[in-house]
Amino acid sequence: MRFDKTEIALLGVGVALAISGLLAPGWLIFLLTVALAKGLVVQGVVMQMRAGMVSFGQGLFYCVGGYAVGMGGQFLGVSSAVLLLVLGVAAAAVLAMVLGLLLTRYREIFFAMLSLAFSMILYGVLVKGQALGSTDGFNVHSWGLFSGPASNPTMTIFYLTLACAAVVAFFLHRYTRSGVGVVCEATRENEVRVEYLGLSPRWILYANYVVAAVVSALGGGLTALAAGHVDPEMAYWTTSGEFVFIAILGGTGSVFAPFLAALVFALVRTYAIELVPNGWQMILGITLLVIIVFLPKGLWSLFSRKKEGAHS
Amino acid sequence: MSASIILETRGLCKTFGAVTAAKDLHVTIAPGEVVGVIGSNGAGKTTFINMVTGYLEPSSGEILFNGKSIVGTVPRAITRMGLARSFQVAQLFPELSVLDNLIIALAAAESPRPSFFRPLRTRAREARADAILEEFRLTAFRDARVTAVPQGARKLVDIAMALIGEPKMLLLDEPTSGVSVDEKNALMDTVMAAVRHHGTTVLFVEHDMDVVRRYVSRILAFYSGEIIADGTPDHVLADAKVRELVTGHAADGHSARKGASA
Amino acid sequence: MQSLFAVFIDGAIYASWLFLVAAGLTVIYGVMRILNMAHGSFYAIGAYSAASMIGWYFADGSGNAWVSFLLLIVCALAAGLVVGTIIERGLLRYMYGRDEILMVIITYALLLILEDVMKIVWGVSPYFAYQPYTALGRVSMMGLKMSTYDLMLIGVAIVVGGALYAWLERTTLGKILRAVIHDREVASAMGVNVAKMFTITFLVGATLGTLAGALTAPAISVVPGIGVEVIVLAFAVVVVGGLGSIEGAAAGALLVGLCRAAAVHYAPEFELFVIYGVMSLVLAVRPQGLFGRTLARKI
Amino acid sequence: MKTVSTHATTFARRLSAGVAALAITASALAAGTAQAAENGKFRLGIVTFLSGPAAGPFGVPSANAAKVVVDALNAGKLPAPYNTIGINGVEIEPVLIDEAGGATKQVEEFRNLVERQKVDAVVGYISSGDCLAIAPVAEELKTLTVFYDCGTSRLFVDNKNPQYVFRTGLDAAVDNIGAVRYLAATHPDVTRIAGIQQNYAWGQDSWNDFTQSLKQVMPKTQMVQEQFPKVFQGQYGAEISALSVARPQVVHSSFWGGDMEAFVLQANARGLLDDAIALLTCGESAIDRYKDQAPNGMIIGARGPFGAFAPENELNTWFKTTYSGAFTMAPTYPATKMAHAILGLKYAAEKAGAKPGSVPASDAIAKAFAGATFPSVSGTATMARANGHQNVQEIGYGEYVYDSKAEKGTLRNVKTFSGDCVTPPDGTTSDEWIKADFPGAKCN
Repeated sequence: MRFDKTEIALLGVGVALAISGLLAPGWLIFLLTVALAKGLVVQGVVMQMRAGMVSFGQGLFYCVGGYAVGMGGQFLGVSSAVLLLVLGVAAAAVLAMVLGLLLTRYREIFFAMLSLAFSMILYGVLVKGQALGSTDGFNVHSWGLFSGPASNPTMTIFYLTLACAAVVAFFLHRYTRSGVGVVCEATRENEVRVEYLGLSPRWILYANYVVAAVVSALGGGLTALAAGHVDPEMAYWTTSGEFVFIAILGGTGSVFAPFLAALVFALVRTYAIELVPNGWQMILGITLLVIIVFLPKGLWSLFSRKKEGAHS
Repeated sequence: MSASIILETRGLCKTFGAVTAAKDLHVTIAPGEVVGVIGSNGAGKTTFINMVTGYLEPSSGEILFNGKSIVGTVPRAITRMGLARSFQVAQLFPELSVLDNLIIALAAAESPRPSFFRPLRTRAREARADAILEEFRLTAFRDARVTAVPQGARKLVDIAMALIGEPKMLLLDEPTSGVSVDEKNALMDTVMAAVRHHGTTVLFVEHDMDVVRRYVSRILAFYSGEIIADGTPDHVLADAKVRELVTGHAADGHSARKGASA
Repeated sequence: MQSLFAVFIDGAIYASWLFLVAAGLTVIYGVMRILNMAHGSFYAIGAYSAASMIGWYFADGSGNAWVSFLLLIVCALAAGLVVGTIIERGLLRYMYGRDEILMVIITYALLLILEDVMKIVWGVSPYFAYQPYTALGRVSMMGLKMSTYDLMLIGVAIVVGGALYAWLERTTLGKILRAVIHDREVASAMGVNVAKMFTITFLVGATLGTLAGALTAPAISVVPGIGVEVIVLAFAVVVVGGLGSIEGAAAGALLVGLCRAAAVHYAPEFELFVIYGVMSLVLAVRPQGLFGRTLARKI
Repeated sequence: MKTVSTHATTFARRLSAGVAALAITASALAAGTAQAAENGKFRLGIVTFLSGPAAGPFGVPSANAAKVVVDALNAGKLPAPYNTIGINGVEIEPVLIDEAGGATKQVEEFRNLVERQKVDAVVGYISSGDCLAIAPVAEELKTLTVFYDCGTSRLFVDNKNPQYVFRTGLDAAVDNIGAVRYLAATHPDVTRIAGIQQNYAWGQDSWNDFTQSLKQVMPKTQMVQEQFPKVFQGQYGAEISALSVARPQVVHSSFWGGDMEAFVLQANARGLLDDAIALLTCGESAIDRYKDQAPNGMIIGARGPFGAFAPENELNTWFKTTYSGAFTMAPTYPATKMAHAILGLKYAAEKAGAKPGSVPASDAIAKAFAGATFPSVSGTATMARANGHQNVQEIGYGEYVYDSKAEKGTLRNVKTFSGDCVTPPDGTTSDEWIKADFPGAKCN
């Protein structure tokens, strides 16, 4: 296997983060962990954006991943973080395979609204589920990497998340250049042409939907392990809205973008809450508008501007 | 079924509400033929192509390709059976480069299920794409985004993508529309050279009678959803009805319109 | 029997409210292709301004219910025109022509900003503007006591719906707008000032939003966050009815309203799912919504 | 890829620059926070809703109360025994955080409070979901954390052996056991009961506790209708019709905030409350706002001896006067609860045995807090459950009466039930205790 520049950079950033994990204060490590985990969920949103589909319901898979982790510990007594994550990913894959059959028939606003509706239905089910604590949710049982409990959960989950993020980023970087990845973009550009090349746009979108669901569920599972708590809010539409927000913030230009955007989002929000506890939503809104107006391709265009210029 | 028919339509009809776009069309085309389709705007030419390639379902009638009925078959399956088409307005991937457009077509021709991991752009595909670019004299636009490429080149890319799957039959929908007068022949020469190279059966819709006369062995004249003449170019173009309804007014009106837009 | 009657009357009242909330959303989408997330903020701004106005009018403890009702409407119009103008002229017009989904996100940013702006203007304490609601009293029907104000909402919804329909179908401006809805480019080529049409549409849509809020304010306690709660509801109604269609919004509101009332009376445990259930079912059968148009792509 | 060597060098340079930048940022962020912490003040994190629907009725009164109390403590102006400066002689520096945004975000913000803001203790949390999520993190970070309002019965079930987590508010089961006892004492003959709850954990749990207790205390009652509208729905037309059709004598509701006010307004306007008595477990929080829009005789509670139910004592008189002076309205129960929690923390910190003028260690405060009995704006509180981490106090209910001359809502027929009458003993969950018909309850 040969590695390109992005892949080498990926390794570099991963190592840098791993080292800074030894130096950084606890709050920053936690913030990084959650940002990376949420970045994974956002990767799922971005994958679909590349195919021209904007999901306002990616919280569905975020929530499924999280609840699988919570329920696996609660009801099945699983204490291995890895196994719990696998559980979440499998559950999301099965759900996406079913929902994808219907959802891939829709485009644009209709896809957005219908994905939102499904997420809200899960929210409703969980709110009804008193055995699962309804809106209060429940705490994730103590866990360890392969068996619990971990001696230092904060650091364990940080390195686990970092590893997952790096592996997924590597895969996604390849994926965007693979047959399915490029045809996704082609489908966004011109579905009729894809059909007349003898390919099925629906199959492509379906495959992409399922992969995106899996990636997002992994992010949800990692968030649940890190925060130690799951609740139905994970499936609420505003949570999905936040993921779309971060996706737009980063742009679709690189596998780094969603992670970077998730980190910037978390930092902006936490400092906004601290400095302007009554106006942090406004600060987020203005940030988003500024990005859309001045960096329509997201934060990532700050890094790739030179290359863009050379192209055109 | 005789082996000397590649495409046959029987009693093909299509109505859109009160409008009849195709009325009882009977067409048979033999392998290797180059057929021109003429007719004024709204005569039903594109509707005919759309039905044959599965984009529109006929209201009634039968379509046979290589003796097999293809009514109700989706476009991608028809493409895979070896019946490809180009479009009046080039259907490309505008934000991607010309090279990527071709590479996607090359990969699609290889397999209907692309890979999740292996890169789409391989050395082999790049080399083949470069050969195609050369064949169609598009090398200058290799890395340009489609949106930055002139109309004529876009039409060529569109046709090249249709040809990449090595179809048995190719339907060209106004290959020279939107192309300036002096480029038309060059474009058609390039296309026809490529087609002859593969021995492909061709049916093309064209407004310019000079272009039609130059390449085809047979003409179908459409008027108001019906075929009013079918035969050799000399025969059809001399037909009184065709002169009155198709070539007379339409040709004048058409060239006037082209002039304005060019 | 009584509960069946209750289902119909409750359903009709709720549907009227849903229609008022959704009408502005669908008008803006129909003409401008903007699914306006900030519509909920317009609703909340309408409610807050109306509540302030009613509070001021009744400050000395006396006042006429009908005058206050008129005040609500005047207040809604004023708030809608002011906020609509600021947002359309100040921001949105620079964004026209962008991707439909991006417009959703732009209006989402607006929603976040407006939430805090409202907090700065009105604070977080609840506003009560009950006078118009209670002063109109109640009527008894089949042993069920209904609020006159609620019943009046049905009338208001019919008037607003009728007026919108007549405006689009019967007036010259309406015809021009329908031309824009049908094909923006052609309309523009024919000399229609599309930008002006957009401004007019946005103001109408924003005013419908503030009107819905103002008319709701007397029956509720106006608190932060009420706008966020109605957006998804309005979206669901509009999507069920068919994006951009007034008749669709009416049909969607009626369908959702009746289903919800039936659930409350006969199966309260399913109330939470009614709206999304109806939406998923309708879209599964008719992907473009009840009155939506499908646009076949020309190739 | 053709000019690999030159590309690779610039690329390597950029990569190493990026890595360096990252490391610098991380250490700068770390350094910046260390500085904030070393100012010698008692840094107190205060977390409550500043945005969203819970801000108006709960969050802002709580934040206001925190401000009044902290300012007065720093000035040493509170009545005895709280008349010493700040906490243990150290000036208090409050850090206010918005509770909105969900449990994951709150865990993140809690860690920021502790590790970046270096707070010495945290007082806060209204949402039960937030409390459940925060409790294990507080234990992990060994940060003294006082939950002032959230009511979930699961708090100390999930977290069996609390060290640093305390709750000065009462368990939500207390609200509904108290409500049933009040009903049995004042309306022993009612049989037809209906309920309307917000469809989320709080509403579901409340209704569950209420109906279970009712079965024990008033076995003749039957539930004629139950409604679970979506939280923050605001309009209850259909629900009120459904309730009216069922002809209940009592309508129980755990609604709060705007939903509660809207429900009372609509139900009253439509005559439901002419025929049925409303019983609102959180009703006191809007006592100044109902005016004549709520019927006289409506039963309201304050989730403990807080707000209008707080007893007369020197501390409470001071609090009411100061709060009313600053915010032109009497403190409602969330405000009293916040003041109560801060006083509890001060009490424990000063019993921790640290040198006056120094910030006591969390362990010492926790040790002193466990099982403590402290005087408060709400009377006397005893940390008597969950190994001394859960407050036990009496709960009061009363009837709302509008005094039209003074244009003010007041209470009549107030009855209080002692803590031991309504609180399950350690070792039993509230659910088990209710089903076993309250073994060991000592009622006055």
